[in-house]
Amino acid sequence: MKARYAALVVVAGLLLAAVPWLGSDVLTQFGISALLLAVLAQGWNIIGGYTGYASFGNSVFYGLGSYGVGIAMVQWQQPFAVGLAFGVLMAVVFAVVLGLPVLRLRGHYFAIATLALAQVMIAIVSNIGLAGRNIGLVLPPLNNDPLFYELSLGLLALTTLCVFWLAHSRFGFGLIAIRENEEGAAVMGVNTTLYKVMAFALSGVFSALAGGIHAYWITFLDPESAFDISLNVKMIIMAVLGGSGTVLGPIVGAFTLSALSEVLASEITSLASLFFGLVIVVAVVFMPRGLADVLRRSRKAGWRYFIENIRAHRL
Amino acid sequence: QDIVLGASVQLTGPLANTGRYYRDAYQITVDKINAAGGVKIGGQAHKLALKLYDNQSDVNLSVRQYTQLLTQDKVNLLLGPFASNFAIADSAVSEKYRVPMVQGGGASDQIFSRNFKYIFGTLAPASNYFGSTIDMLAHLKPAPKTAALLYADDSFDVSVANGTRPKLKSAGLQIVMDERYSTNASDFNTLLSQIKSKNVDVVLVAGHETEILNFVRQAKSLAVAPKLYSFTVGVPSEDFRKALGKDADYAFGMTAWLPSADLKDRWFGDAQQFAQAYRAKYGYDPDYHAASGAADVETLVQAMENAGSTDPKKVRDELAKIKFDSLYGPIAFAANGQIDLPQDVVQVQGDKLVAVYNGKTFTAQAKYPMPAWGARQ
Amino acid sequence: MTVDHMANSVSGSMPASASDAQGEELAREPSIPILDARKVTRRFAGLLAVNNVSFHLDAGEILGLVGPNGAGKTTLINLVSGTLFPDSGEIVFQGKDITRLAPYRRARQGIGRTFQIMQPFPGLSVLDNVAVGALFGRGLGLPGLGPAREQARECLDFVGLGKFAGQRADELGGPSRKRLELAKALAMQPKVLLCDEVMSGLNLVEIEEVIDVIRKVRDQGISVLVIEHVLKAIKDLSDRLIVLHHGEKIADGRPELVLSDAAVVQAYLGKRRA
Amino acid sequence: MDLLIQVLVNGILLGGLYAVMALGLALVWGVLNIVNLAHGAFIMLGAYISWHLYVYASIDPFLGLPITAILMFALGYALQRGLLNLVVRAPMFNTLLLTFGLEVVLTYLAQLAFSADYRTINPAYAGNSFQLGALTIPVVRLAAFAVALGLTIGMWLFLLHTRLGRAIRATAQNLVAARLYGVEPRHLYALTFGLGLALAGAAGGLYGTVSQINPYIGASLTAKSFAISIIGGLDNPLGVLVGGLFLGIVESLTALYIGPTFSDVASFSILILVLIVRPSGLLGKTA
Amino acid sequence: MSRDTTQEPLLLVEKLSAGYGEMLAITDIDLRIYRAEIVALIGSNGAGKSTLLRALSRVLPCTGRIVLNGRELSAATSDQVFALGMVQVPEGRQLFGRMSVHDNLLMGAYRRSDKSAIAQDLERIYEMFPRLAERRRQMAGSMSGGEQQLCALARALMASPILIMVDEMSLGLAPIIVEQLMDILVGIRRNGVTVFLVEQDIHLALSIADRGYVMETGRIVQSGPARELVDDPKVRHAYLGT
Ligand SMILES: Nc1ncnc2c1ncn2[C@@H]1O[C@H](COP(=O)(O)OP(=O)(O)OP(=O)(O)O)[C@@H](O)[C@H]1O
Ligand SMILES: Nc1ncnc2c1ncn2[C@@H]1O[C@H](COP(=O)(O)OP(=O)(O)OP(=O)(O)O)[C@@H](O)[C@H]1O
Ligand SMILES: [Mg+2]
Ligand SMILES: [Mg+2]
Repeated sequence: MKARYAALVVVAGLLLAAVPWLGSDVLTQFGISALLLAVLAQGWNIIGGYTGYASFGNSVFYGLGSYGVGIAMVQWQQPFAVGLAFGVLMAVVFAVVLGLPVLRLRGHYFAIATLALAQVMIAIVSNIGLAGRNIGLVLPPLNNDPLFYELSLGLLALTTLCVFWLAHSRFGFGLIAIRENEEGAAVMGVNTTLYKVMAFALSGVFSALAGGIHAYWITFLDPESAFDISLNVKMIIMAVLGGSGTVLGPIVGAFTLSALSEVLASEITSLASLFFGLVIVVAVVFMPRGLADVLRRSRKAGWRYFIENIRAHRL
Repeated sequence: QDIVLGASVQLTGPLANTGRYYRDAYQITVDKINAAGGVKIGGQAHKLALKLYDNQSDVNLSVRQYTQLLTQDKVNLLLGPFASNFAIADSAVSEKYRVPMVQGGGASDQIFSRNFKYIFGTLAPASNYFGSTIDMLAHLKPAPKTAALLYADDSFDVSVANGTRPKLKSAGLQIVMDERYSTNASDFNTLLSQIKSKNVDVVLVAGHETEILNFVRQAKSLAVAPKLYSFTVGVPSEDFRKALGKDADYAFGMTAWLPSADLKDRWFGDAQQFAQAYRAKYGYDPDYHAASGAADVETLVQAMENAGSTDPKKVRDELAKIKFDSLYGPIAFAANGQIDLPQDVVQVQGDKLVAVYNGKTFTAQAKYPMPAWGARQ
Repeated sequence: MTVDHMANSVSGSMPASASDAQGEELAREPSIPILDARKVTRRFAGLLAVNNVSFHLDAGEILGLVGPNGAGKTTLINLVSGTLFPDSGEIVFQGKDITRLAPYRRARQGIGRTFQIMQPFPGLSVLDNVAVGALFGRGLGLPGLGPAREQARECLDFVGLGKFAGQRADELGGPSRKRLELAKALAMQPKVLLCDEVMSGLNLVEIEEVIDVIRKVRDQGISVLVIEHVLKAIKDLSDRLIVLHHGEKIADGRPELVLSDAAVVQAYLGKRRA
Repeated sequence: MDLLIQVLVNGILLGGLYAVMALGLALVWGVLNIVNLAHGAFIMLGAYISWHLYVYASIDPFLGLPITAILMFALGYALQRGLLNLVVRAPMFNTLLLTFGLEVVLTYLAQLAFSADYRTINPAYAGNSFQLGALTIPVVRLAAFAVALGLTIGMWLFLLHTRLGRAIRATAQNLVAARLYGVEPRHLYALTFGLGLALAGAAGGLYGTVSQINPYIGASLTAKSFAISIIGGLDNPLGVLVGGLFLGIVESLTALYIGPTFSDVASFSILILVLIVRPSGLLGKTA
Repeated sequence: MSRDTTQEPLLLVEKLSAGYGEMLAITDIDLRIYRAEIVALIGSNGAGKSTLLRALSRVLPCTGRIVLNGRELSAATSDQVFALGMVQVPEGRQLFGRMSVHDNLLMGAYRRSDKSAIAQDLERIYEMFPRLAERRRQMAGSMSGGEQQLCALARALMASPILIMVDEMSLGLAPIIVEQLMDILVGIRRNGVTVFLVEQDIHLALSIADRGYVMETGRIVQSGPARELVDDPKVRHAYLGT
């Protein structure tokens, strides 16, 4: 069973890797953005799903990663890799310096504080000359979508491996304990502050890498799009819809939603957002525990699974 | 076989309000050209078709949609989206696939400073938006002495401000306020109070329509009435007058386009007829966005006919040296791909939009200075 | 030294018999206490929840802590385990001052506790609840999940929760949760175990079982502080008993003596029970 | 000096409006523990209702407020009863997502129904002002401020000192206990959400009299409302008033002394500071 | 106190079953409680006592028949049951943690409308529980465990119940307080209130109860007058450890 599962994952990975050579340009492009979103969802999963801290600040990491690449490549004429490293460095510094105070907040308060951080970042970066102020930076274009695709896929694999390790390690167990009961975890020896900051930084690193790749790919960034809060909402939705706190859930969620919104956007073009909204509403009502849970449990219960869900969660 | 023009515009999302001008202008122009027999290439007439996506005001989505237009839908040529940041991002796609894009939605300098070969713009350069307005100031009595320059902190408006500043100085006006504000700001009370307390004569605002509506309403409620205020956007549109009602009176603005019968055109006859046809079809008046969008379609068609081919490269070369009269004005692109058009100064007078100054002379009496709010009839 | 503490901590109106109870103290063999709280005080918005209390816990001792409701017992445990910090006074563990140490570091040094208002990890299985203790407990805990779960299972069997190992913690009934608290703390392999009312809600038979468990714990060399309102348990279990009242320590000594003290009877036991 | 005072007054009047905007959000959040991401969209809806009442039925926007509020109450009641109640016991994120979905749907429908045109509620007196020495006081803002004050205090009295208000708070804190003590939670949740939307509706009506409206104003209003609720604290409607005033003043002063682009930096930095120093807000009770 | 079996029972329960998810925690419970009785329910950890009380209060779905004071309750909702005067002090206290003690007590009177009577009752309760009077402004959730238990009991009394069901009354209370509470229960019974008491301290429970039921793994296995139960060897063995 375990072996079959692993084999399945490997085959899926290989198939994914072959997309730029088998599929069309559009599919590759769609793939890049879906993969990067999956990285974001998976990164969010670390702090949100495993640690239970609903971060709205992951788009800040994403933005820092983008600007790392943007500033390094445009202002300093450095190669892409240096930009990525710079972005990651900024993300880690940010996670530690701001994570320390902000991670003392719980629940919605943490969510709002990180939301505010994202707002502040937009405002601050809009006033920094090096970052091109509000006007943004225009990067040199590199027309190599397959490269971007494979980079994104590699990053997703790396992120997922990290989450897989979390799910089976002492560190991850500590995070889960924090999620379930922070005070209880602290008196049982979990260094909650350190663990939370590490989780925050880890999720920040992946988000920053995603941001860096995206910036180079899209060749243009400005504060509004780099620190876009709706992107953060999107990653949460994807993680939760797929099943947060599970290894594959966020990926499933990201792919499903990306595909859905892509199909909607090209098929019923101007009704797309309406349907997107409706799908979210319906999904939340019928599968509040995410797609991963549906896959796991609906096989036995069939359609009654959905009814049971409503019964269990309604007032 | 049909010739397909592709575009991704904002039909939903925060930019939908302006995005629709492009959708409607593209459509009406395509229809008109088809009614007139289509595009004539090599003696053969081809029908024109439009493939349009809604980018939901999302830049990333628009990039993907342009890619899809080129790689899957295999459209022949591209029309642009609205707004400078979209044009910046999307121009990379047209450049990559070497298919020309003619766009009338972005005027920021950044779009044209990348040495791209396949992007052409029909909006007048941002830096010159206030040019004719400042020209006009010299001819007003009593002559204004001080000016306030307010601008939103986005690419386009910063370009406007950078172009306006030296012009104000050389016109001998003292700039007593030079303030950048956040895009989508809704509260202008502090700025207005400063304007009042410094008793500024001329207020020039480069921003977005939502901000300008709020600006005018709050100016009234704080009883702030400089001798003149002028706005980069909004004033020419019917929407603006509708939203503000009487309070729109006296507002100055500018437009690179007016629906005048003087702008002759091969398909619509002239700009006035275009405006009438547009209004009849969509129920609202076109403004320069719409005219610019219509001109984009005409420009592509003209270039194809000149090239005698739909081959993107050939069309591109024709675009670079094109010269013809459209309903929007004479079309010709500078080396960087951007058009240069003079701006007419317009003013809301009563419930009408009046063109008052065309860059050289007054075409109508300017209502100046603006009376105090309490003293209006 | 101990006597000095006493004299300081007790207000002038200290009943005579309570002093007798302390006299008992003197007879004890002097040894370095594993845990020593010195003149700790904690306020909540004007309310003195713990007022200048000193007490110590010797290695291998079972110390009972009783007092009326709201006397400050739980607060005292919170101060020792680090979930609250004292306003003044100090807490010394194994000769080291831990007054300002973060809770997790105290846990690693060997202080384990249970919560009166239970604090399980609700979404985890009963087994994993306990495994957290094994993973992160004294020292640095166990390195791997496997061994930790093994140890957790032992602890569950020890407290009699073995059959619930796979169940979610929030599906346990009240008394089982108390045992879970105990198992979680034990899995940390603490040197000092602080038990806050682990027997309330159990019937006499079950209380016997838990008393047994705690005795066995002590036999492993762990010192235990027991807060309990179940008198039988306190009497049977504690080597020594201290009584808090209005945040102050009013008695400290052998259980029989303390429980017959007039002040204790009046404040805590009531006439019928005395 | 005159300028400073004028700017301060502007800030205070703005703050009143901010307070009403946030009131409904804070109520629904603090009491039902539902973070309503669609709050701004509901304000937008309220604004449109007021606009329609004004344009098509010539009902003065201030007189129209109760009508708007009642309609929004009904909508809120139905939404909670029919939809949100289905998920309130699911993990916290679900309500967040659900309301996000609602926001998307509402915004879209609003664009469909009302078009993306900018609207203003512009009665004859809308721009009027009066002089108080060197101060200019805009009439509508003053009125909006007064309504805000009234609503906030009314809300405060209701929640803290009435039987129903107490039951609403109780239900939020302990559902099981509330049911054991005679509360019908489905009804009460719906009532509370209805109240939240009624407040949002009223806020929308007021907003429309001082600002332009379009289908997309929602998101930024939600963000503002968040900040205000937190700065003031969720425990107490008076806190929301304080939060609103505070934010209004800070934004105005920042615009004056540092620059208009910095008012967001200032307000959100303050939000973060408040959160870190006093997580339960300026007036909130510290646990 | 002898009971009159010809009298109509205040609470009649027949074939009551309830559970969580798939699993039934109580099955086919039958019981009768008469006016102004004190009835004790005893049973070991996990026997289903709390489940029974939850089912009676209708916060847990169940099957079977419940009749209170002649009213069929099988289709009633929890708020209706409460309004009819059947009130419980739930396991785990379930206070409104972030509300003041005072507000908690007022919530007890949620279904009562006579303001002056409520005020009078409040006075009485504060006299009965001086600690609560002293702490009336404190957040209920920040009180000590025992104080919370008092508050929970006081809240139930504020409802002026006809039948009060107390789950684990003595839990976490100092002996002196337990003593007072027993007096209070006996006192309210004297005023005609019926008491259904779940209690682990069996000596205590049976010392004030008229009758008792014994539960084991979801079923009633024994019932009878309290004195007989105390002396019953099986009960003694299972619960008293003798
Ligand atoms: N966070 C707090 N805020 C305010 N008062 C508090 C807080 N925590 C405890 N108290 C008060 O401090 C006093 C001591 O509480 P503590 O919980 O230590 O009592 P206890 O001795 O454990 O009582 P019990 O036997 O009832 O558990 C109580 O009166 C309680 O109300
Ligand atoms: N919320 C719940 N979800 C699932 N199972 C539960 C839940 N609450 C109780 N149970 C199970 O139902 C059975 C009866 O529990 P109940 O709490 O009614 O027992 P009790 O007699 O009150 O025991 P205690 O002395 O532990 O309070 C137990 O096996 C328990 O594990
Ligand atoms: Mg206690
Ligand atoms: Mg129970």
